[in-house]
Formats: sequence, C-alpha cells, structure tokens
Amino acid sequence: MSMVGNLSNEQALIAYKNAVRARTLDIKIINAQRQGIIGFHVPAQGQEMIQIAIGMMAEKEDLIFSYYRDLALYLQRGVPVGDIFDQMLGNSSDLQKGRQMPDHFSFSEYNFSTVQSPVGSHIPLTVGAAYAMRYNKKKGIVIVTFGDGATSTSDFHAALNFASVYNLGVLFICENNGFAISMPVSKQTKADIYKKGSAYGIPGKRVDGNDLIASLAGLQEAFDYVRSGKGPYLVEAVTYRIGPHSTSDDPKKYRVDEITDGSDKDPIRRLENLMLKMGVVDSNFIQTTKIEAKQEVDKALDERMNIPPTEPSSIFDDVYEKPTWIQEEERRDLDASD
Amino acid sequence: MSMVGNLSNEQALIAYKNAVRARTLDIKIINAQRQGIIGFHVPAQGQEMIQIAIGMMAEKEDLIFSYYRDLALYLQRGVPVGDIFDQMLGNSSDLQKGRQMPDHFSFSEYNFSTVQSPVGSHIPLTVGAAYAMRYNKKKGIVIVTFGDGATSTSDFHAALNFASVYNLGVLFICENNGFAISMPVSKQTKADIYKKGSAYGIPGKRVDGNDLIASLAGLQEAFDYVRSGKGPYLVEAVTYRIGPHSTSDDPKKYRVDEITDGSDKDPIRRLENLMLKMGVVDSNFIQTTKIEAKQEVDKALDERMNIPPTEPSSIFDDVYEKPTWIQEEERRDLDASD
Amino acid sequence: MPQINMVQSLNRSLDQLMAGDERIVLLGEDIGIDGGVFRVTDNLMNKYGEERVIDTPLNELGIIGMATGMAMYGLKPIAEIQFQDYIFPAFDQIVNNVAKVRYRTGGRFSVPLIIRTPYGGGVKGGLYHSQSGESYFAHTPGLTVVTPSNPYDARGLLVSAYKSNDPVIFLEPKRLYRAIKTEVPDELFEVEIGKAAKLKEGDDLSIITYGSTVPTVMNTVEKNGVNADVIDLRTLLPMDVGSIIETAEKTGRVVIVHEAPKTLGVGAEVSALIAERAIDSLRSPIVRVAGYDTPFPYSHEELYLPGEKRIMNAVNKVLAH
Amino acid sequence: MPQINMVQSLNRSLDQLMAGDERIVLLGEDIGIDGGVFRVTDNLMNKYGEERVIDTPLNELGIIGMATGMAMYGLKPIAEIQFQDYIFPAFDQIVNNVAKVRYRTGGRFSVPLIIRTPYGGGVKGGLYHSQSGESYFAHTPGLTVVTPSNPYDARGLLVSAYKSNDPVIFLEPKRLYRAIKTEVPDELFEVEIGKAAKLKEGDDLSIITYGSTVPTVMNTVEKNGVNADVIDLRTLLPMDVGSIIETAEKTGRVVIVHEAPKTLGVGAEVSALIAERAIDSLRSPIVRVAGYDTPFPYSHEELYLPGEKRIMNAVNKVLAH
Ligand SMILES: Cc1ncc(C[n+]2csc(CCOP(=O)(O)OP(=O)(O)O)c2C)c(N)n1
Ligand SMILES: Cc1ncc(C[n+]2csc(CCOP(=O)(O)OP(=O)(O)O)c2C)c(N)n1
Ligand SMILES: [Mg+2]
Ligand SMILES: [Mg+2]
Repeated sequence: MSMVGNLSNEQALIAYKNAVRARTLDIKIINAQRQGIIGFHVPAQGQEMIQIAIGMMAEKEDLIFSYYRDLALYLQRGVPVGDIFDQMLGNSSDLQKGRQMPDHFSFSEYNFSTVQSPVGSHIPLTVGAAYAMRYNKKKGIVIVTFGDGATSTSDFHAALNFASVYNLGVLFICENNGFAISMPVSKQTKADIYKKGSAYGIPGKRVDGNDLIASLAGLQEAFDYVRSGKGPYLVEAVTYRIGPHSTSDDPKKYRVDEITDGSDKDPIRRLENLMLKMGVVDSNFIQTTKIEAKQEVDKALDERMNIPPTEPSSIFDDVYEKPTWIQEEERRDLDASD
Repeated sequence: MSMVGNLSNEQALIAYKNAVRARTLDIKIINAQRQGIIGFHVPAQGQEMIQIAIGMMAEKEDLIFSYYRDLALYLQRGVPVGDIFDQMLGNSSDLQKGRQMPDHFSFSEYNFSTVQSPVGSHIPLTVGAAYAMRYNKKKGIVIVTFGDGATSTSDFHAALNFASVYNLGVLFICENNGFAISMPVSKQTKADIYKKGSAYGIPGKRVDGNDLIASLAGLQEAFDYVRSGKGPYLVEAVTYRIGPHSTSDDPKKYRVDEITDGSDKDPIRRLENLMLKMGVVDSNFIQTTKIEAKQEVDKALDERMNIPPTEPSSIFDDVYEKPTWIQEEERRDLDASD
Repeated sequence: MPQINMVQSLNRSLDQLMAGDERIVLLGEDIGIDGGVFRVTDNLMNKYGEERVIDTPLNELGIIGMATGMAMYGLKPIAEIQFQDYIFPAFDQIVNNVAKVRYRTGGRFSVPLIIRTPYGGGVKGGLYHSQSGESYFAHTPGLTVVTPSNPYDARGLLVSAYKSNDPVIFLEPKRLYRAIKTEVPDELFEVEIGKAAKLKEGDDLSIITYGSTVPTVMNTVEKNGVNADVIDLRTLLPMDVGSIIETAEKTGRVVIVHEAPKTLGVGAEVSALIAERAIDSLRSPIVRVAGYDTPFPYSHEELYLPGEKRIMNAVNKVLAH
Repeated sequence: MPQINMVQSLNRSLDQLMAGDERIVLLGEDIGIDGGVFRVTDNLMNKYGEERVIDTPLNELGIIGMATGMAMYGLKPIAEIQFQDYIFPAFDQIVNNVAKVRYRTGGRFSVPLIIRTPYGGGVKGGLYHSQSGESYFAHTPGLTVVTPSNPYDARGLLVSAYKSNDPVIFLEPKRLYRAIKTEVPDELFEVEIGKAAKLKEGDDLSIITYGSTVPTVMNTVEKNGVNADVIDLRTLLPMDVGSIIETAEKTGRVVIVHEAPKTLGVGAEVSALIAERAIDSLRSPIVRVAGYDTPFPYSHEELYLPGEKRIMNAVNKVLAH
C-alpha cells in the first residue's frame, strides 16, 4: 500500500518515527547542554524532513558528506542514538576519541564521511571521493549537504567547477534554512541558490525541504540524474532553522521566528497532519511514537553519561599514524605534570 | 567624421596606432628577453583590440585593476613606453623600485591599481575599491581584467558575490584567450564564462575581443549598465593568445597555433584591413605607423637600458612605512657583506 | 574609573574611533545586527549604519580582499574574522596581497588595514575554535602582529593599530574576553607597537609570554612566590628584542610560555634571539612551555593548555640547572 | 650509473612508482600534456593516461581538496602546486583538513597525500615565484615536511613519502632542479623521513642547513677550508633532533643557514632546540644566516639569498667568540 506516489505506508511510518526521534533527541541535547552535561549543540530542528528524504533516497553504497546540522539524516541511515551521545559527550566510547566538538561525527560504518567546523570545506573532498569511486569502479554516488551560507565559500565554487569538469557523480544538496547565523540568505547572495550551478554547467532544482513528499519527488530527479552518470547536480532544499544557530546563539537579536516547534508550519507536524488525514496513523500512534522516542533518548543518555572519559595521554595519538618524537616527548611532559 | 557607429576616424587612427605600438613593444621585449636584457615577459599579442577598446571606453576617473597581460591597455591609457621599460628592467627609475617581475605594473598616475602574480587575487580588491569610491562619493567605476583561467579561482567567486550583494560599480572583464598556460578553456570550465555571473545575479555578455568595433559595441552596454549604478557586470571578451604563455613557455607541446602574428585572423590585421577598405588609411600610413612604433620602442629601450640599477640596500624599504629594527639590522648585515 | 572587560574595552574603543574618523568601516560575518558572536561590535551598526558596519557573506577571502581594496583607496577598514581558525581561507590574500602591496609597489600603495580575530582555547571549542596561529603571521614580513592580554592593552593597541599605516593582525585572546576587568581610561591612548611590558620585576629568572597565557603566568608566579621578571610581549612582529635581551642578560634563565604548538611557535624566535645575542649570560637552558604539537583536542583541553604545573616544572628546571 | 639531475630523478621516480601502484594519481595545473612548468611530470600523461595524470582548473583549493578526498577513499594522490607561492589559496584545506583529518576522526580516516611544490629563489622570479614557506607547514602538527637538496635524496624522500600513510609536504628547491647531477641508483630506495644527513665532518663548528642552501654551504666551506660539521636536515617536520644536538654538543658552535626569512624561519626552531637541550656545550652564539625579513625582491635577489660572504661572516663570528 502506498501513501502518496511511490511512498509506501511503511516507509512513511519509518520516516515519521525518525523525524520524531531526531526532534526528541535534539531537544534532549539542548537540555543536557543547559545542564552542563553536553558542551555545545547545533540544533537540526526544522530541517528534519529534507534530511529524512535524503536518507531514504540514498543507497547503502552511497557516500554521504554531511555537515554539522544533520541529526535526522544520521538516524534515518541507522546510526544508533547512543553513538551520537558518545560523540557529543566525547567519552571513551566515542568513535573519534573525544577529539571534536559535539555534532562533528564520522560514522564511516554508515558510509558517512567526517564533519568539520570550517563551513564548506568538506565540499571539495567530495570531488576526490567521487573520483576515487569511479576510478575503483565502485558502485554508488557521493552526496554532500551544506547550508546556504556555505554557497558563498570558495570551497563551494572550487568543488562545483571540478565536479563538473570531471563529470563526477556528486549530488550537492544545500539545506537552505534561511540563515547563516544572523545573516539572512537575501544578504548572502542575490541569486537563487539552485541556479548557482549554471556557472559550472550543473543543473539545479529547488525543493520544498519542509515537505517529505515534495522532497522525495524533487530528489528523485536529482538522484536519477547523478546515478545515470550524467554528472553532478545541485539541489536547493528550502527549509527553516527552528531555534538558534547553536546553543551559543540568541536569534532574538536578529529575527522573528517564522516557524516554531509544533506549530502548523513545523515540517514534522505537517507530515503528522497528512498522515492523520490519510488515515495512515491515528493520534494514538503519534502519542506512542513520541513517548517511545523520549524513552529511547532518555535511556541512551543515562547509559552513555556513565562511560568514563578518554585517557588524557590519548591526546597525542592520531596526529600521525605513529607519534613522532615530539608527541612522545610531550606525552612524557604531560605525565610529569599530572 | 566617423568610421563605424560612434567611432570617429581619429579615434580609430589612435586605436590602430596604439595597437601597433603595443605589438611592436611586445616583440621588442621578447627580443630583449632573448638577449638577456629583460628577465621575463608575458606577451599580450593577440589581445590588443579588447584592451584598446577598454582603454577607449574608460574615463580618467575610472579605476582599472589590470592583470599581467595588458600591454595595449596601458599604452591606450597614455602610459609612456619608457615607464614600461623601466619596470621591465627594474632599474632605478622604475616607479616600483625594481621590486616586481616584468609586467607587474602599478601606474597609479593613470588610475591603474597594482598587478600581482597570483592569478585572480586582484579581483576581490575591486570590491573594496568600488565600495570606497561610492563611500567617498567619487565619480567613476572600477574595471578589472583577468584571464579565463582566473574564473576558476576562489577570488573570482568571492568578488562577484560581494560585488553583487553590495551592488557595486565593478565591471568584470574576462580576456578569454583560450588558454591558461596549457589548459584549454574547455577543460577549465563546462560553462560559458559570460554566464557565470548568473550564480550571483550579475548580467553578462560575450564580445568578439579580436574586433575593435564589436568590442566597443559590446562594452558600451556593459559600461552603461555599471555607470548607471545598476551594479556589477561581467564581460567575456573572446580573444586569442598569439604565441607562448610567457617567455618560459613552449606552446608547441600542447597546441597548434590558430592565429599567428600578421595573419588574416590577427586582430590588428583585421582592423588594418577594415580601415584600408573604408579608406580611412592607406598603405603608406600603415608603413609609417609601424616604422614610427619601431623607432619609438628602440629608442626608449636604448635610453632606459642605461639607467643604473636600484641601490642594493633599498630592498629593505617599503616592507613597512618605516623599517623596523629587523630590517635596519639586516640592512647593516648586507652592508657588512658587500 | 569603572572596571571593564576586554570586550567592553574593544567595543568602546571601536565606537570612539569610528566617531572620530569617518574613514573607519567595520566588516565581517555577523558583526552587524548580531553584534559579533563575541559581541565586540555590539550596537555599532545601530549607531553608525549599514554602510559603516558591514555584514558580509560567508567568505573570509572576500572579507580580506574587500578590506584590502578599501584600505588601498582611502578607507580605514577594520575586518573581523569570526575565529582565527577561519582566517586560512584568506591566507593567500593576507600573505600575498596585504603583506606585500606596499613592497611590491615601491610604496605607491599601502594597506592600512586592521584584522581583528579571536584566538586560543579555553572555551571548549575543539580543533576549530581554539587555534593560536600567530606564528603564521609573525613569519610574514609586511605584517604587524599584536595581542593584548588585558582590557587596557586591548584599547591601547587598537588605537596604535588604527594609527599605523601598515596592516595589523590584531589577535584577541578569547578566553580573556570576559575573564578580567580592569580600569581603562575613557580617553583614547596608545600602547606603542613593538614594546613589551614588564609585568613584574624579579631576579631569579625571566618568564616571557603574551596574550592568553599572561594571567596564567602571573597567577603561577604569585601563587608560588617565584622571583621572576615577567614580560608580556604584546607585539609579536616586530618583537621587542631590547626587552627580551635585557631580561635574559639580567637573570640568565629564561622560560617562555605560550599556547600555540611549541614547534616553530613564537617561543622559538624568542629563544633564537636570545641564543644569538645573550648566550654568554645564559646560566641554564631556555625552556619553552607551550601548546602541544597536536591539533587542539576537544577533550582534555585543560591539559593541552600550559598551566601552573607545567610552568612550575619549567621554572624549577631552569632554577635547578 | 648515469648522472641525472633532480627533475630527472623525480620524473623517473614518479614513473616507477606509478608503474608499481595503480592507486597513484597525479593532479595539478599543466602537469599533463605540458609535463609541468618544470617538466617534473614530463611524458607521464602519455604513459598513464588522463585518468591518472590529471590537469586541473586553476584553483589550488580545488586541487588539494580533491586530492584529500582521493586520499581518504583509497587512492594515493600526488598533487603538484605549480609554485609554492601559490599554495596559500589551499592553506585552509591543508591546515584544517589535510593535517587534522586523522586526528579529528580518532584515526578512522587518514590522508596519505603528497603535495609536491617547487620553492625558493634564484630564478629571477620576484615576490611570487621565489618564496620559501616551509615554516608555515613545519608549524602545523599532522603534516610531515621534507626537502631534498640533491637528486639522490629527491628520489629517496619521494619513495618514503609514498610509503607514508600521512600527508607529506614535499618541497623541491627549484634552483637546484637542474643545477646538480649525481649518480642515482635506478632501483627504488628510501631516504628515511626524520633523519638528517651529515654531509661533512668537522670540529670547529656545525653548520645546519637544508634544501636550496645546501650547495651554497658546501661550496663555501670547501672553498674557505672551514673545518665544519655540515648537516642537511632533509626533514623539517619532524626534525632530526638527535643529529642537531649531537653536532651542537660536539662543536659547541652553530651556524644555521636557510633561505626563508629569518624571523620564525626553521632556523628559529633549530636554535631553540639547541638552547633547550645543549646549552652547556655552547661556546658561542647560535647564528642564523637567512633570507631577509622582506618580501622576495626581484632586483638584487643575489643579495637576498644567503651567500658565501654572509655565511663566512657568521662562521668567523662564532669562531672568534
Ligand atoms: C570558514 C568559516 N567561517 C566562519 C565560520 C563560523 N560559522 C559557523 S556556522 C556559520 C554559518 C553557516 O551558515 P549556513 O552555511 O547557512 O549553515 P547553517 O548553520 O545555517 O546550517 C558560520 C559563519 C565557520 N564555521 N567557518
Ligand atoms: C594562484 C596561481 N596559481 C597558479 C599560477 C601560475 N600561472 C600563472 S599564469 C597561469 C594561467 C593563467 O591563465 P589565464 O587566467 O587564462 O590568463 P592568461 O595567462 O591566459 O592571460 C597560471 C596557472 C599563478 N600565477 N597563480
Ligand atoms: Mg543556513
Ligand atoms: Mg587565458
């Protein structure tokens, strides 16, 4: 049975659940941040639908370069909530050994790459990754997400040009949430973002990133194009950042919120209303989903909070494959200062 | 009387003379380079017409950021051949005190800015210059020239975006000579260069840069647009690099010359033929122009060659407005090593 | 005089300088309506308008390139790079244009530009909100590099940077932004570029430091009763070689403290200057206490930063020698 | 064995490495059909095709970004930056991605990438074809920085860089490209990263140098009969601290020679290492002979470069002390 178009009821239910899980997780993290349990967070609230849609469209073998605001995408692709908390706590179970700020993941098991803070600087890496995949005759395409602000970076420009010149299978997806911290997109650029590919001969498309059905439909064309070997493609997913840029930011200084958590324009609420209307779910199901999500994230954080921190002297590992004499000497210096 | 459109016979004669002077100067420099008199050169041969056209359209108060291959533009704007030689020789009359390689001028008297080697890195400076001019209510626009290769640089991207966001009076002119050293433009980008402005909301136009009349006509629209305060504009002047990238380059390795000096496709020859056909000049005039140009450049180099080099210890000046103790100490060290 | 912190000091100084000189414009990411992520430019857009306080698109190359053009053509731009970690996209502009325009044009053009940027750790910012990149700039002739360690110097150095006709990299130790309040006169005054400050007189050894580690050093020597000359360099290019040599000759024992990675950190130059000019006065090794040679880790940043323990180990080492 | 120059040595080594390992791809501006502006990649596109020898658009950020992605996903890219002066547009990629990917991912990813680039003056290249920027890289943990001074080491270091699983900045002293011919075995061999070479034994003093100034130093000591230990560092990060300290302790007098500006040049770190570890052996100041602290001038570059006169002044100074 299908809800709309190719979207089966089952898929829609999973998507909805993951969106709710992501939102619940996000709120949990913000609270944990306020309590000093987690250091920092970049909320993904409001951007869940386009992220879920990407997760649904991507195949396992597709390589995803996500950015720091893609919580729903990780969940949709199967990353356990516990692994996310480990990273955010920087504890000794963190796959990255506590090296990065919260939200900077490298879930390579799920074929994600690595997240950095300098905006846009992951985008050129996708060109090389796609080149390597084609060179090694690997299946799959490369997908990269980034914000509207990132389209101004030099990295964006270099990456689109190189991807086009070598006709590589990279799907560029801009999550245009309307702001780069305090800068509205209207001050970031005078062009439509989805048209920016025309400077490189790359086709583009704008999709309503707050609507699951529209996102899926729009992405379909883009994925088909890239998968068929025609080259790179640029999608602009129009979405909205509910809440602050980060836990350090106060958006009241620069904007009036247009969409708020749980309001009628909230993308999760929109999906919820659609599913209710189509009879795919009832209010009972919605209730249960939310409660289960809450239980899941509460339990996960409780568990992960008890994991001890990393060994202090591990800060000298992974600078190089093997520490040089410099790191070894400094490790001894640290031990002497303990 | 007018030759074509708004172009008076007199203007055409001046344009032709300057083109011939530029070509003659270029050849002279290459010979001087072969003889070890001048260190290096980036020939402008083939690109004279678009450069002359820019020089004709620009007002005195317009500020020009030229690049390293704009010999004809300097001449059209009145720079004396002798000053050019001084720079190329790096002698003690060089306005820049011998600091830069040949072709890297800063003829501020003629409202040129300063030329650097890193490709494209002058382009963002135009944004600030245009901002300063508007801020100070100065008349005039900013004009910047660069090659096709430069459109790939990060500087190009940043500059076009900023110029558009602040709606600044910058006229971006790409002298597309078909190559960036050995790289044909088809491998530089898959898009038409004049369309690259669409990524920033900047209009663009392609002109035949090898034809004076077409260049003037095409530029008219661009200049009008920018002068009227509508914002930046991007011109792609299609031209052709006759000869090597520089005196260090051997183009035989990577291309077959499509236009050669003096052939029918040579832009100067094309103007010559047109003027002959229209009876604006006769073969006698052409003869005389070429001889006079030769005499001028021969004489200028002879004169300038005898100018002594700069003082060795002057290499410590102009690092700062006043040398710090470091430069002063190093100056003494140099003296001690003389 | 009221006590103010470094953010307030910088904000007030920018305000007064702008009031007095129309050539000054500010530009950077989120510096306008938002007032800067650290609030250094708070309220200035309100006061001076969008033409003088310019929010920019997200491209540091563009910010510095634009600022350079402004500086060459009559304005006095003060650019903000949101975190020093994000200055590298503009590195080519800084090294190849900003630092070299005066030289390459034989003095026909200059770039009187100030680049302000917060640097250093201590705010749980991990690899990309904690770097101390001063060496990258202090190795570049044509640049002037300063860093205040307190609200007073912040004001004085900013005024001096404003008066300079050369480009100044103005490094703001972010963990000191609000950590210290001092009295700062409300008239504009200068702290001379190229002059270190002696924060404390002592005989047993010299501790040379700057910026973010100055309070750590002062607390350490006070708490442990260390009888040290303490020097705050304040300017990293050109360094105050006179003060450095004077203290080295006086005490014969030198410890250098900074937060940037040790290898080729500014301490290397300080040490080399002494080894070149005061070798006969030295009675013990010159010891550097610095950030470790690793990227800046998120976890255990308190261990990465030079602290009391490590400083005292170094002090004891040179004293015991 | 035939005598070959550094360009031939590099070209032959790249050829052999590519023949033996399909993961190797080259990328850069004009490296393909043109064979590179210095001909280091001559004929390799002919031999290995456009898929393995990739001419790129004019954007160094793009080159290094692409190469980084390749290295993270199974290839062994060797990128060329046409002149080291033009590496700065990629500086953010190098400092913030290349150098930090292994660390920030806890070792989940690595960037086994070689960045080759010609550096240094002596070819009348002025400000933008002459820079020696090794300090910018040697101050960056996560990078390995090497520079050969002869055709033999060029080959050996390239092979070692190839075997490394970490990013290597491979600096080629362009004025030595064709200046020296030596015998170079045609089998691939390694010159260990992190190991200096002692080029000459001597008792009176130690001269420590690397890359482009090695022949100048050798000629100077030979011509003037200087009885010096001469050390060629070969690797600038991590430096061979053992060799440096050993020679400093042996002779007690040290002169350091390099072409990069003195302030925070690699010589500062060499000097600081000695001042930290061998102070008691020193019998005279540690003197640095370096490029001057100015941009690289077009005129008088022969005066800018450390030459015999300046080296001998330093030698005499430390001997007379
Ligand atoms: C190169 C760089 N400059 C500045 C910053 C500071 N910064 C962090 S996020 C951000 C805004 C990014 O906006 P956008 O790309 O739209 O993504 P969003 O945060 O809205 O999802 C800025 C300026 C940075 N991280 N990197
Ligand atoms: C940033 C940078 N990278 C590389 C170079 C080396 N280089 C000098 S000119 C040139 C080609 C420039 O081509 P284009 O922009 O088309 O100008 P043209 O020389 O054809 O006039 C290159 C790669 C450089 N000068 N700057
Ligand atoms: Mg955004
Ligand atoms: Mg060209």
